[in-house]
Formats: sequence, structure tokens, C-alpha cells
Amino acid sequence: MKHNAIRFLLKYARFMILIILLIALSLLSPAFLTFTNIANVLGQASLLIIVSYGMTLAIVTKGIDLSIGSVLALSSCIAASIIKSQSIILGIIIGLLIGLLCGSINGIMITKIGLTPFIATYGMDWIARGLAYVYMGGTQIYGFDKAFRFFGSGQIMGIPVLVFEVIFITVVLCFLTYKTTYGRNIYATGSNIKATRLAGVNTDRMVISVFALNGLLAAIAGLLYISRLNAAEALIGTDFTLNSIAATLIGGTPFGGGEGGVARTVMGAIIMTLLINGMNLLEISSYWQTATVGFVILLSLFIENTSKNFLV
Amino acid sequence: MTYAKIIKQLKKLPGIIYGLVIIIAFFGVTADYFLTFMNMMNILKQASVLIVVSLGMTLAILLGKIDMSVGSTMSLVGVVTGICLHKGISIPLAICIGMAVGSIIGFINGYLIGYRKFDYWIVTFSNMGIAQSLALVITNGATIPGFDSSFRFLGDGQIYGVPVGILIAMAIALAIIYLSYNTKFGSNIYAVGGNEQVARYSGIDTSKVIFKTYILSSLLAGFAGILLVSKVNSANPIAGSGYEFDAIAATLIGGTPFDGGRGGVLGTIIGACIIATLRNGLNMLGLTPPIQFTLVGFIIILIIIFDVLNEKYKAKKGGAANEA
Amino acid sequence: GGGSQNSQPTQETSQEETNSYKITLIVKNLVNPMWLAVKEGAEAAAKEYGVELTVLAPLKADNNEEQIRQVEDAITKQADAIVLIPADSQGIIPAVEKANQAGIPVINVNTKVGGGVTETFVAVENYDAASKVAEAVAEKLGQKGKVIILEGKAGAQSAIDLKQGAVDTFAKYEGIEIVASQTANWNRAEAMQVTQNLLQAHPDVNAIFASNDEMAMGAVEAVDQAGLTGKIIIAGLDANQDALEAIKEGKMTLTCDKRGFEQGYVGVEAAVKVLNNEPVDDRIVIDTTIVDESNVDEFLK
Amino acid sequence: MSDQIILQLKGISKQFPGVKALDNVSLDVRKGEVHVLLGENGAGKSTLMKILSGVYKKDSGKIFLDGKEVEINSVNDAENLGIGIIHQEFNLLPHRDIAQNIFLGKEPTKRGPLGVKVLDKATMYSKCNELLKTVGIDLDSRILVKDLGIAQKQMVEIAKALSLANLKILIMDEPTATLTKGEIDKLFSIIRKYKSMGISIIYISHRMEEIQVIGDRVTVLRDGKYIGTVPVKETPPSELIRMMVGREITNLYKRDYNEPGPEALKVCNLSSRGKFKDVNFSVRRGEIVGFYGLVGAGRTEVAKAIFGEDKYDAGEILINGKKVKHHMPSQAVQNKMGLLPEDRRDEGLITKMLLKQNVVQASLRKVFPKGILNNKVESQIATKYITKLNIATPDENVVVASLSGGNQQKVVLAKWLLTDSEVLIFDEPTRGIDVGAKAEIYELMNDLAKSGKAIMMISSDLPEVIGLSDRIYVMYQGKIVAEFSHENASQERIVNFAIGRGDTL
Ligand SMILES: Nc1ncnc2c1ncn2[C@@H]1O[C@H](COP(=O)(O)OP(=O)(O)OP(=O)(O)O)[C@@H](O)[C@H]1O
Ligand SMILES: Nc1ncnc2c1ncn2[C@@H]1O[C@H](COP(=O)(O)OP(=O)(O)OP(=O)(O)O)[C@@H](O)[C@H]1O
Ligand SMILES: [Mg+2]
Ligand SMILES: [Mg+2]
Repeated sequence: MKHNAIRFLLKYARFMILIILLIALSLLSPAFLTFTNIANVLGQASLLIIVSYGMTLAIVTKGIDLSIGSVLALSSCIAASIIKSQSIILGIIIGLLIGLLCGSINGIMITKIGLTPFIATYGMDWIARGLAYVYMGGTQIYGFDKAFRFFGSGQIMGIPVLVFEVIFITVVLCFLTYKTTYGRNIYATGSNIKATRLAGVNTDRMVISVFALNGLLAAIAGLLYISRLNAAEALIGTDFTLNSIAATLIGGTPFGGGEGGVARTVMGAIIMTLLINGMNLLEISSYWQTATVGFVILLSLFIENTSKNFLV
Repeated sequence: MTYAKIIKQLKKLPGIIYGLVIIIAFFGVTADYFLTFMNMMNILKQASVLIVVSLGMTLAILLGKIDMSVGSTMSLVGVVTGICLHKGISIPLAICIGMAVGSIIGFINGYLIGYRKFDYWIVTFSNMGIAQSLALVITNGATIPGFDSSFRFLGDGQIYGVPVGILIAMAIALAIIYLSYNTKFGSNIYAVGGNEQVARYSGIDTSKVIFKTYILSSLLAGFAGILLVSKVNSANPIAGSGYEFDAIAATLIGGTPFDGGRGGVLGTIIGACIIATLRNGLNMLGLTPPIQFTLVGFIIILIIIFDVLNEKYKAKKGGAANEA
Repeated sequence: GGGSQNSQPTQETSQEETNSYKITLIVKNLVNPMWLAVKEGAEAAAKEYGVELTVLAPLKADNNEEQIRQVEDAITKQADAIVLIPADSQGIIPAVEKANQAGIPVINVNTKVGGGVTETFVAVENYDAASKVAEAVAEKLGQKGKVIILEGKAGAQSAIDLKQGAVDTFAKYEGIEIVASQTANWNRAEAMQVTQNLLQAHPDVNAIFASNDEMAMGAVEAVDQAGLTGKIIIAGLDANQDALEAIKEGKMTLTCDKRGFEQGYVGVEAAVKVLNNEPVDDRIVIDTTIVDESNVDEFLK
Repeated sequence: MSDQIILQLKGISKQFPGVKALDNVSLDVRKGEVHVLLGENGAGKSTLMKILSGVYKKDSGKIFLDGKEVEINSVNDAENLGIGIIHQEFNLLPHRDIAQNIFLGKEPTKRGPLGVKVLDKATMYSKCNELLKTVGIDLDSRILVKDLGIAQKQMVEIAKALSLANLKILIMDEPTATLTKGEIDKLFSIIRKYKSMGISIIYISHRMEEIQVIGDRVTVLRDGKYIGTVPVKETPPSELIRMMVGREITNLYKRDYNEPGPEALKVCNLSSRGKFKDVNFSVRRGEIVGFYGLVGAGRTEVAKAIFGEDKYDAGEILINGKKVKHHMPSQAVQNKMGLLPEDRRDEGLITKMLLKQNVVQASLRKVFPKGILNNKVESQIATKYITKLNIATPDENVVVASLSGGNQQKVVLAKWLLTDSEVLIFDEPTRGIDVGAKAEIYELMNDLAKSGKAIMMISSDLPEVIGLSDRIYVMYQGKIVAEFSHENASQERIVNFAIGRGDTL
């Protein structure tokens, strides 16, 4: 009985931290626990959640994707110009295709040429960012159609549309990774690629598809991003790479492959967004922001480790 | 040393050295003024700070781990040293205080990762944030300006036309090369990175090895921070940010992969030189940043592909040799 | 060939002209429209005076160390003059000193270098510009109200100057209270997020001072989504095109034209004068202009 | 050998979450004897030895060395007491060279510049070469371990254990599982030499015939409990097996030879530079075809090439008469082939995953044709195989890493049985498996053959090869040098071919 309770706590340690954070912030700031603020936080977390899903999948396959932010920028910049000059649908399709393409190239460099994921995606990061700069030539594209803006900044019953979109993507990805043989093979590939290959799984295809999916998610996030901000420029998304790694790890997907998963990452991304929200509300000097995130992460590790020791 | 011996030593160098040679040859042909003594010194000087941080990063990666906090440790140590200098504290003491503060970051990293078995990425990432905040808070976000010339000599002085910064970086590099290839501690780092369980089963105190390595990494980062401050003659609280990724890149380009236990600092030094040469060369060609961006990515990937193919070729040749 | 050379005579022809000067312009970055304007101005001057211009910027935006490298590389390439917009006033000094030693004149633009010898300073000081904007905001506020400041990247020189200019100016008005000052890293998305958050804590805020137009546009989006457009004064700096349009639409209140084109043009012009041994003033002031709905049409392209 | 007792273990117990691995086990070891530990997979042999060598901490019990009670809390403690161990699984760093591995954690040092302690590489390499000579392997001590064959790695492990300065007790946990006859003989002569120097050896093996040759006394464990200690000479193997598994095993190699069906796998002139050359053989339905050879003979390489894991330069492969070219194992699996790899930990299992997940891994497409997983189905299948193969595990939801070696091997087997492959390649199928389980596996293989599957079996266990195969191919230096039918196979002739002497008898 007692063990079960602790096991539960351990499994949901991240969730507990989230709850503690919520309680603490509600007590500290009256503005925190309001409908609009919570809706805001969820809307703000959405894009991070989407890109972090891609990062999580890459990390589950024992890789990493440093190009997420740049692929996001490149695909959304090109999409933006088409959306402005031609049609919304065509822009979206091309944007998604570019994401898919960049991701697939990453996957191919990793599997067929044998580059490590870090190097392949690090190189892609430079290239995609550079191409975005070249394409935009330092200018910005702004002022999109109402219809397009709805995806990123619309609201339904006061709740950002983004939230619904993220829920949809989450359901799809959870199903894909936890409930299908494809998902199982992703985890197997991440745990032991050789044994998985020898068990008859086309592991190259697994890795390429994961990175392609990754690129696609980055492109989706990019489209929502420009829709939300009503502008596209080459430098967007720079912070997404590091933040998505952080959200993945805080959520509890470790490096080393084969463990964790997208369901945990939601938690990590929301915790990170809440921290920023809380600090803004409490007017903590921006100098302390990175440290606060650091402290909270370390704290969560402490809680997790102590409960683990308690269990044994 | 005889000629044959030199050749033998050269052959031991990581294959990536060819990558460096090719880049130098390329820019030598395409960019005016590239192959001048002054420019070579420039490149080395520009590489020297990166070399020093990358050495620490390489040790962490050899452990099979990583140290994300090196960049902000650089900043923190830099501003602490800067503040001390402005308070009139003597140069050696100011450096010691700065390094001591930096080693606290390493101490926390090492303790939590080595003894408490916390995830290395999360710990060093958190400390990256904490060190960054501390640097900003103690300076109130502002740059600490100008120091006197004896301090500046470290990063910016010259001896017979050779910048002092290069000499210092070289001395540190030699020490770390020696440490990693010729001491028990160095060999233990490889063992822990190769397989922690094997190391433990062989009687190595793996926690201690991890602990010491992280302290060393933060000390090297700290020293790089001081070199940087001396070179730019001012201490900026965000000066080191971004160095962690460059250091990782230098390490990986130099042939030390993430899984740990293989590779070495020698390759990293070449890796850092490749990055510095690339940036310098592209500047010398007068290319605009967008094009530079794209080219940096392409060239890094090309170099690594070249290296991977080279390794494959070597492996194949080795296989054929076994036939005999 | 690089993009920077496309807009000027090709290398061979310019090298044949023996008297064509080689000038290197180093800016803070090339991702902000402001510096692009500077680049364009410089290129226009280069064309006019027939000089060979190289424009460089750090790959990592606003990185001091890279700027130092670029100065060093320009010295190696034996540039005739360097036009410099430093990302860090103090950090750039060693590079300026090196240029001095090499006998290469340095023309300082926009952000003042903290030491070394410069031929002239083409001044558009961030501190002054921010003061001007803050004053305009105060005026629109009727000298009283609650203000939020959106800061640039923590630790960056211009972020510090801009914030200080605003803070000092607002302090002059008793009725004005700065209720929050947070960083949004020059970044539109972050500015939107921070503004959303701050609007929760301070629903009664009257004005938002953003240290650049990017962040101001983020604030515009946040305010728009909160349904408060028109009720909150939003001010930025740089006079980016989308900010100007927002002013025209009434979503944003004012910005400040820092006249990037002129900065670049005058910088190169000053360099040519120095090289021709013509006299230049120690300080060439470029006037900044506040742009609001009254005069926005003059600035819209 | 004297009767002097050097090591005594008294009442040792050890509990793992969910398993009582050792329950009040006592044992004494005499000076200069080879003390064999015998027991089924999961009996607790390795656990006991890990306690003795300082890897695990015991829950209770006492250890006496030379009559004095000792505390062993770390590997260093054990080494200082002169206890060396060769672990069941490899404990080598692939990217370091032989000498660095052998002296890992105890590198010789000297005073270097500035008086700091530095590695004494010269001494290390010369000592290492000496050691390698003792062990009887002719290798340069600067070769990286990753470039060694599996048997050579094992010899390096042995050298590593022998490098201990004051060696008193040497534990060998299944040292011969990866060795072929030649190396086993070498190992035995080393053991005899050390024995004569008064060093005691604790020897774990599942190969009954070895015990007769090298053992002095045998201690049997079952389910973590002490069963008894008997002298080898006076105890027939059948009695040892009875003590160990609690029942008689009369006929280990049970095999019904039937008329084989059509050729299922045919390999023509297969060559791969530096690995093997002009390999020709065939396996028919209902046949078990044995492959024997020394280490590095190239058997595994041939298997991997057929399976699409390795590339080959020339030759062709026919399955059911149809030419195939596998670029990757997934294609081989689609062609109804299965490979049970020789290295279960790195190639056979996903040790982080659950038992049931491993069992279905190679058959996901078959079991879940819609691509959607079903937990219940998975559990049902796994439970069936746990019963069928007698896998010792609490349930199907355990992480595979926590199973004993033999039981892990059974999981790999289960994985391939589930696939319904028609051509099965078994690379060392019983490596590290106890006699009881071996008997079960042999029976399964016999059944598979009877049901018309074609089995290619690579094995370094000669009695197993002879006892089970319809036909036997012998490989030497990448070439097939002989073929025997089961009627005319003789141990001596096979060995002679395997060591390259041809038919000189
Ligand atoms: N680290 C561990 N965690 C949990 N259970 C363990 C662990 N190590 C061993 N066990 C369990 O303890 C029991 C004894 O295992 P041990 O490895 O000692 O068996 P063994 O006699 O060496 O078997 P084999 O002949 O297969 O090597 C088994 O049930 C095994 O599953
Ligand atoms: N002399 C050698 N030097 C280096 N590597 C070798 C040598 N001999 C064999 N190897 C390697 O050892 C491994 C084992 O060889 P292989 O699998 O072909 O032998 P095998 O006949 O299957 O024997 P076993 O299954 O007993 O290992 C292969 O990877 C092979 O390349
Ligand atoms: Mg065992
Ligand atoms: Mg083999």
C-alpha cells in the first residue's frame, strides 16, 4: 500500500511539481489563477509543446535535433511569402513540405552516411538558418489574412485555438508512439538499434521517419508561430532548440534512448512556461530568470531521487 | 626524433587533420591575405579561447556525459575576476577568486552527477542557467570596462610577434593532453566513459572520477573566461553564452563522439582550429552573414562526411589486412 | 560572390581603379531591419564615392568577440578605413586600439566606443533616442500613468542604454510609475508572451515602452488579443515598416526613426573624407524623429 | 592440492526486488583446488561470486579468508585480498587496447615531470606482453579490444584476472562459454599451472564434460539454496545433474532423423573480402546443419551476410530455390528467415524493455497486423512461451536485464520461435545455458526440424554439434573445409579439420 503510494508519487513526480508550482503561484500572485491567465499560459506553451514533441521523439531514438529552430524559421519564412503572394493553402503545404524535407535530410545523413545526430542536425541548423537569412534578406513579412491568423491567434470560448490544436497533435502522437507497432519500433530502435535491426525492423526507416516527423512538427509550429505573431522573419525560433531539449528532459525523457515519451514532455513544457509566467507576474528581475528555471529543475531532480531512495 | 618517428607520430593524429589542411588550402587560394603570418596568428588567437573551453568539454564528453554550463561559467568567472580587478585586488589573486567561483559550479555538477547520480544533462543545464543569472546579477547586467595593461597582456600581449593568448592556450592544451593520455586519472576518464560498470568492476572509484572531471571542466571554462576578458579588455556577463555549443562542435568535429570512452583532446584542438579557420576564411572572403551561415553548415557536414568515409576506408583496409 | 558585393562594382574593376578605397563596415547584426538600413545607406555612399565596401556582422547577433575578430580580419586585409557600430562599447576597445596601431582610421557610428581613437562619432545615441521616446510617451499620457518597459537582451550594451534612457526620463515625471520592467530579448514572440503575462498582473497599465519595434509589435499583438487596442499606448524604436503600418492602423502609438540609412551613408562619407584628408567634425549628430500618426505617412514606403 | 581451507562463505543471503537470489548459502574452498559451482540458470552462482568480488553487498552472512573474517565492500577490497574474477559477461572497454584493459584501475605508475605520478606505459606494455604469453595468446598488446574476436576477448578477460599481483582466489564465471576446444585446452593448462602454485579456482560452467576434466570438488546450488558439495571423481555426471535440476536427464541429445525435404537455404560461392571465401552449402527442410570451427573461422560472418546484416562481395543466396539479396535484416525476416545472434546482450535483446515486449519484437507485423498494439495479447503470448521454455521469471512484465543469462537466452529463442520462420540460423544457441534448459532447447530444435523448418546451427560446443546435426560443416579461416553426415562424424576428425590440419588421422 505504502509502496504503491510512493510509486505513484515517483511516477508522477513531475506532475506533483506542477501542482506545487500552481499552488505557490496562486498564493503569491492574485493575477495568476484567473481564466485569462491560464488560457494565456496554455497558449504560450503550445508552440513549445509542439516542437518539444519532435525533440522528444529524436531523443527517444537516441538522437537529438539541433535544427528544430532553424527548420521552423526556414519553413515558415518561405510559407509566409507564399501565403502573402499566392494562397494560404499552398503556403501551408509548401511550408510543411520544407519541414519534412529538412527532417528527412537529417535522417538520411544519420542513417545512410553515418553522421551522428548532433553533427548532422548541427550542420542543418546552420544551413537552414543561413538559407532563411538569404531568402528573407533581412526583411520581414507581416500582416497575414484573418483566415490564416485564426490558427495561431483565434479563440474559441476564450480559449486559444492553439490549445485545441495541441490537444489534437498530442492525442495523435500519443496514439502513434504508445499504441502502435511503429511506436514500439521507435522505442526499440532507441534502446538497442542493432538488436532491433536483427529482429527484422528496418531501423533506417525508423530513424528517417522520426526525423522527418520532427521536421514536420517544426514546420507546423512555425506556421502557428507566424500566424500567432502576424509576422515572419529569419531569426525566429532560435530559442526553441534549447528550450525544447529542456522541456523534454524536465518532462522526464532522458538521453540514452528508448525511454520517456511525448506524454511527459507536455508537463515539462508547461512547467517551463509557468515559470516564466510566474516570474513576470511576480516581477522577478529578468536576471534571475535562467537561475529560477535551473533551481526548479534541480529541485524536481531532488524530489525524484529522494522518493526513489525511499522506495528501495 | 628521427624522420620515421615523426611520420609515425603524425599518423597517430586524428584523421580530421586532413579536413583542416583542405580548408587552409582552399582559403589560401581564394582569399587574399589569408596565408600570412599575421592572419595565421589571428586564427590561432581566435581559436585559443575556444580551445581552452573545448578541452574541458572534451573531458566531459569522454566521460560519456556533457557539460552545458561551460559557457555561462566563462561569463561568471570573467565578471568575478573583472570585479576583483576593479576593486584593486592583485591579478593573481583576482584570477584565483574567479577560478574558485567557477569551480563551485563544477563542484555542484560533479557532486550531483558523480555522487548523487543525477542526470548530467539536466544538472549542467540548470547550472548553466544559475551561473548565467549570477553573472548578470552581480554586474547588474552591465559590462565591466578596461583593465590595466599587465592583465591585458595575458590575452592580448605578444612575445616575438606571437600572441601570449596562444602560448597560454598551448601550455594548457599540452597539460591536458599529458593528463589525459599519460595519467591514471586520464585513463580512468576513458574507462568511465567507455563503460561505467566495467570501470566500477575494475575497482575504479567512478564517482570520484566524474566529480574531478567536472571540476576540471569548470576550471578550464573559467580560465577561458579570463582569457576572453583579457582579450576584449572588458567583462561582459553574457560573453560566454553560446560557447558551449561551439565547444561541443569542436569536440565532435575532432572525433570524440557522444558515447564516450574514445577520441581525445588532440582532435578537439584541431576541431577548434577548423571552426576558427572557417570563420576567419569566410570573413576574409567578405561574404555576408547569411551566406556564411549556410557555408559553415555545409562545410562542417562535408568535413565530417569525409572523416566518416575515411574511417570506413581505414576499417576496410584493416579487414583486408587480417586476411593475410 | 557574396551578397554584399552584388550592389557595387565588381571586384576586378574596382581593383583596377588605384584610388578606390577599401572600407569595411562592421554592424551589430544583419537580422534587424535597422542595420539593414545602415547597410543600404553605406552602400549608397560607397557607390557615390566609388569605394570598395565590405559589410560584416557577427553570425551570432550582437556578439562582441566576433566583431573583434572582424576588425582584426579587416586589419589583416589592409582595409583603408573601418566604419564601426560596436555591439559592446567597452569590449570593442582592444580592436579599436589595434586598428589605431595599424594606422587604420576608425569611424564610429551609432553606439559610442569606450576608448581608443576614433576619427569621428556619427551619433545616434540610444540613450537619447530612448529619452525622446519616453518623453513623447509621457506627453501622450498627460504626464501620469503606469508604464511597462520591455528590455532588450540582458547584458547587451544597447539594451542597457535604452532602458536607462527611458527610466531616467520617466523618473522626471512624478505622475508616471514604472510598474514592471522585464526582458523580452529583442524578440517579438517573447514580447508577446511577457506582455500577456504582465497584463494579468497590471490590468490597469497605460503605456508600454518597448526597446525596439520588434518587441513593440509583440506587445501590439498581445494588447490586440486582450481587446485593449487603443487603450494602451505602445511605443517602440527603429521605425520598422510593420511598426509604421501599425501606427497608421492605430494599433501602435509611436516609434522613433533612428535613420539607419543616413547613419550608414554619413559613416562611409566621413570615412572617405578622412582618407582624403578633409576635415570632419568630432561628432556628427544625426537627428532622430518621433513618428506617430501625425507624420507616419512621410515615413511609410 | 591440500586440505587446507582458504576461503569460507557462511550463511550468505541476498535479496533482489522480487527475487531471493541467495538463501543462506555456505561454501568452503581449499587451497589449490578447482571448486566447481554448478546450478541451473538463475540458481544464484553469479550473484554469489559478485558478492565475493565486491560488486554486490551481501544482505547477511560472513566471509572468512585464511580463517580470518573479512569485509568485502568494494572491488578494491576484493582485489587487495587477492580475489580476482572473470565475469560471466564481458567487462572490457572496446575502444581501449588490450594492455589498457588488463591494467584498468591498476595501471603501473612512475614519477614523471615535476614529480607527478604518471602512467608507466613501458612497464605496462611489457608486463602485458608477458601476461599474454602466459595465457597463450599471440597478440600485440596495443590492439584495440573491439577488433578482437569474441574468444580473444575472453582470453583478455582471463589475462586481466591473472594480472592481480597477490592472486589467491580466481573466480571464473563461465569462462569457456565463448571458447572453442583449442582455447579451452589452453585455459585448462593455465588453470593447472595456477593450481600447482597454490591458487584456488572457483569455476562456473554449464558444460558437464569440462567438470570431469578440470574440477576437484563440486558445489551445487538450486534456487538460491545450497544443495551439497561432492568430490568430482566419486560422482557420476548423472548424479550431479540430478542434484542440480532435481530430476534425471538421460538422453541430452534427442534427435529424430527424418528424410529431409527440399532445399530451403542454398548458399553458392559466397565471399567477403577478409572474412570468408567461396562458401557453398545448403540446408534442407527438416534438417539441422551444424557449423563448427575455431574462433574467427568466419561462421558468424557467413550467417550475418546471409541475413543481410553484413555486405558480401560475391556469390548468391537462394531461399526455397529463389535467388534473394538481403540488403538489411528486415528483408531476410520478410523472407521467413530468423537469426538468433551469438551476443544476446548486444544483438539479441532489448534489455531495457519488458520480457513480453522482447518476445513479440520480431513478430509485431504478424501479431498485430493492423499495427495497433494490444497489451493483453502480448501478455498471453509471452506467458505461453514462459511456460513452453520454462523461463524462470516472476512474470512477463519484468525488464529483461534482470533475468539470469540463461533465461535471457531463452527469451531470444522465444522471440524467433514466435516468428514462424522457415529458415532459422542459431548462432551459439545454448551458450551459457544450463543442462536442464539445454535439454529443453534441444528438444525444441528437434521439434522444429520435425515440423519442416531448416536450421543452420553454429556452435562451438562439439558434443552438441555432433549430437544434434544431420550434417556438419567445418570451417577454417573463412572456408568450408569439410562436410560430415551425422553417421560418419567423429570428434577427432572434426577438430583436425577445424584447426587446419585436414584429414591427417
Ligand atoms: N541486478 C539484479 N537485479 C534483480 N535481480 C537479479 C539481479 N541479478 C540477478 N538477479 C536475479 O537473481 C537470480 C540469480 O541470478 P544469477 O545471475 O546469480 O544466476 P546464475 O546462477 O549465475 O545463472 P546463469 O547460469 O544463468 O548465469 C536470478 O533470478 C536473477 O534473475
Ligand atoms: N585474428 C583476428 N583479429 C581480429 N579480429 C578477428 C580475428 N579473428 C576473428 N576476428 C573477429 O572476431 C569476430 C568473431 O569471428 P567470427 O564470428 O567470424 O568467428 P566464428 O567462427 O563465428 O567464431 P565464434 O562464433 O566462436 O566467435 C569477428 O568479428 C572477426 O572479425
Ligand atoms: Mg551467471
Ligand atoms: Mg561466432
